[in-house]
Amino acid sequence: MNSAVKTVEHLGRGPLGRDELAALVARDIPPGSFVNLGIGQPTTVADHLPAGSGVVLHTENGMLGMGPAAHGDEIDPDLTNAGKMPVTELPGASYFHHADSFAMMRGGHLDVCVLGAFQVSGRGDLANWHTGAPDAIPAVGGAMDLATGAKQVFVMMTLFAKDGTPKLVPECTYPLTGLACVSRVYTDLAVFHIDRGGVTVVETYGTSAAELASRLEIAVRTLDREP
Amino acid sequence: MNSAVKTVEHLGRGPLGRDELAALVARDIPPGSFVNLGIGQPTTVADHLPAGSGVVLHTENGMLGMGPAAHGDEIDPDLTNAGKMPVTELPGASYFHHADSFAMMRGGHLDVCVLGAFQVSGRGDLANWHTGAPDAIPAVGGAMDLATGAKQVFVMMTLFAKDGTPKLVPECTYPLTGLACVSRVYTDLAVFHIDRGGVTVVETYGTSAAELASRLEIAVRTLDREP
Amino acid sequence: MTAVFSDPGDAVAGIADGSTVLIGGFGMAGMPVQLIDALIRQGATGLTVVSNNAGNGDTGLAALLAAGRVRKMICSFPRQSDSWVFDGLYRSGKIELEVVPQGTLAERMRAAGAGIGAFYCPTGVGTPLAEGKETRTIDGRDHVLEYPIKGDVVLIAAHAGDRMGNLVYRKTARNFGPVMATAAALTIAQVHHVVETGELDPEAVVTPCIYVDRILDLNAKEATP
Amino acid sequence: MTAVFSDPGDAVAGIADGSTVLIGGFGMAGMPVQLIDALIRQGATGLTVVSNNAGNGDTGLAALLAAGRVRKMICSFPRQSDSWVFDGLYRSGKIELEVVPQGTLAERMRAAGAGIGAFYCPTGVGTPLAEGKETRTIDGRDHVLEYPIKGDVVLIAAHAGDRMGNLVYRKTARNFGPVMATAAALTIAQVHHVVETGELDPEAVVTPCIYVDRILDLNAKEATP
Repeated sequence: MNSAVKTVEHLGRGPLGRDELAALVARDIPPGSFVNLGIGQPTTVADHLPAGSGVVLHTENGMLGMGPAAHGDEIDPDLTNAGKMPVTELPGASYFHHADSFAMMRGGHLDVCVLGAFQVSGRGDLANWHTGAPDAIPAVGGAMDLATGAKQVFVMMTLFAKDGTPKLVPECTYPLTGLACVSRVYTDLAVFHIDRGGVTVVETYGTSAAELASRLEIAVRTLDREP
Repeated sequence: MNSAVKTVEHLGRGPLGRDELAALVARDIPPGSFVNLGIGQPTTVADHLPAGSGVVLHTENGMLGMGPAAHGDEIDPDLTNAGKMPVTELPGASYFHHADSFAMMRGGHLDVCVLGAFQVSGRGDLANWHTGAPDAIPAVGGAMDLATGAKQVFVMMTLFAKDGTPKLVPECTYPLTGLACVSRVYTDLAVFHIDRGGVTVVETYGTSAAELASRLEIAVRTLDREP
Repeated sequence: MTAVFSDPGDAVAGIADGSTVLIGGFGMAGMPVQLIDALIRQGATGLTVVSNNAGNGDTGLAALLAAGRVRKMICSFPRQSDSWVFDGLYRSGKIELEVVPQGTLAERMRAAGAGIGAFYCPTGVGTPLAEGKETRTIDGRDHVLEYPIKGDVVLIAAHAGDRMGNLVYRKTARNFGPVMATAAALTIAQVHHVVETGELDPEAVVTPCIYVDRILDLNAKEATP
Repeated sequence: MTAVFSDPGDAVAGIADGSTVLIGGFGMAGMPVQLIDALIRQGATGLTVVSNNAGNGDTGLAALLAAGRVRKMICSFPRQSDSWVFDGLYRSGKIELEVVPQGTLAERMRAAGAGIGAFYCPTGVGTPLAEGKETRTIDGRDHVLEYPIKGDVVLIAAHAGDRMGNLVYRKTARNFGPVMATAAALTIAQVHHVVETGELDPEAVVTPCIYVDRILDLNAKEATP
């Protein structure tokens, strides 16, 4: 885990690119962790886990020990990830049915899950399954189970929406996925930790903590202990 | 199943012996049934199931397709029945853990279980796990799960206790195992069916239905339709 | 006792209008396409279908939906890139939808199969999917009360079965199959091939034969055109 | 990550006084005798032990009871022909006993492992074992409310494990092992032998490695006296 004691401002550069963000999340996953990577951007974290990290990937459709995406002759319609894309199997893998897979999740056995988000609140509430648009077809999949069950929920998202409004908010306005479940938020502009005490800026990229604070509607703390 | 329409009185003989009783129960188990035989006397029913009956035996400690008792070189400490006696495995067997085994039971998937009893009431209440003696160490095992879960519960017992008191009673005085769960009672002197309408004498051995009725404290009906 | 069929029509005979049908699969992996096709030909309608998704492309569950046989879908994730059949029916008000978190969907079917009357589940607390549900705080954590989902019929795809009805699956195509198999009055499984009783490893059987009423042997079908 | 030990003492290090310890086995089948012996030497006391039986003969769980380390037993069937150690302690008031129907015992541990807050169970309704428990009628059937049993430590015996911690069992010695493995903070399994990662069939793994913290390799112990 990142053991920062002082907020680090990376000012001599721009915001994190998508690959850089995935690499940052990968860096913060402890070796040997059991991890579920949500569909979409979180899936790309797998490409940045260092060899020998011992991280074991769980996929909600019934597998531990999932390997990288399958290509060419490796593709097997009976072996897919939660996004229904073909994947591979690593040595030490195991298969189980859906009730067992979600028992594993709900029972608190996964160390980390990484999810995308529409909004995260200052208390760690997560909104990531429904935009609330009246004509949208609701579809939750395993998002609520992951948000509720994993020991730690990391969120990956841009910090601001396309219209410039922050996605780290005092109260989520989109329908909730889970209450007080997010512990870390990885964005293009900063990394935040959330606990009962509130939101802390741990790192910034291409901006200062003070500038960020002025653009957010919630209070954020910085770390100022010397290492 | 026994499709009697008229009570049959076997008067030219004595009560059923233990082996005869086990054979009678075995006769009434429909071919292809999934069956759990309780520890003690019910276990002996297995020896009387006809070859080719297709009856599949379940043992609560995690197996379907249990075979006969193991002897000599067959004995394997990893393969026992609910009474912890060594048994064998038949082709088509499967193993599962305890939660799955009792889900199978509680979920109503077993066709028949056969249990011993201290008392059965006229409503089908069962008392078979505790004598109620103040110094007895309570031990229930899987009796309540079987009584509650199996589609049909058959009881095997002597009709009268050693002191001459009936074990088919208006109300159980021993602590209960399950409510209104017993559908058939096989005894040395008679076979009874129990349903919402009450208790029916289906067969007698070495006694008449009328004589039995005079020795019991509950009302019993006889069948008098012509076949 | 399990019956083995080579004709898909025989395997789905007797499914009544208005039935609740649990259909296995996660996307196309584990989806019992041949059984669904047979159900379309069989004609049962007014069905409630429980499945993780609401059909992909134009085959399998999507074809059943397109045929207008489904009154209501209970699923976790109807909206997908290729769920145009469901999307159209839903937007035109021709189908009812109940969305259930994926793990709760699985657990509610397990409860039906395991004789559990109801269970307190932490998933979904405080979200729109918990609205109207009874809640209880246990050990300082909030839970919602969830009830079993029991089917009249289950259609699943397994890898192989033996003549007694024991089933094994393959990789992530296992998904909902073993749970659904326990949760309905009539369980019908299609398998790529049937082996003789005794050929499956008893330690590796995933669905014990007690849960399986009918097997459709796809290999036999191919062998006898 | 799973640690593999060859010394039983290392495998049970750190178990605290007053812990709730779930111990596998149905009678002697699946009982982790070497781990229990190591726990006796380790010295933890004031334990609550959850196990189907309350010890057989003088070895295994019976030896732990005889050593006076157990404050309370939670089990389904303490009274057996060879349970003299428990019987003596119970009759002399030296041990507390909670009797739980066997399937409810298994399901309460499954609930602990599966994050279920409580469940309504039909078993035991109207019997002395339901006294004082909350009840509810669901679909015309009475149920009692049952809560999870969570352990601090689990001791189980499996047949083999790989270096990552995946486990397979053998025949009816499987019994409570896979359920207990999910239900505690620290899961310790003894196995007859450890194989290299990749040697177990992923379709036949019964306890996935995520549930296993420590493995005692009995084969290694024999090889290095």
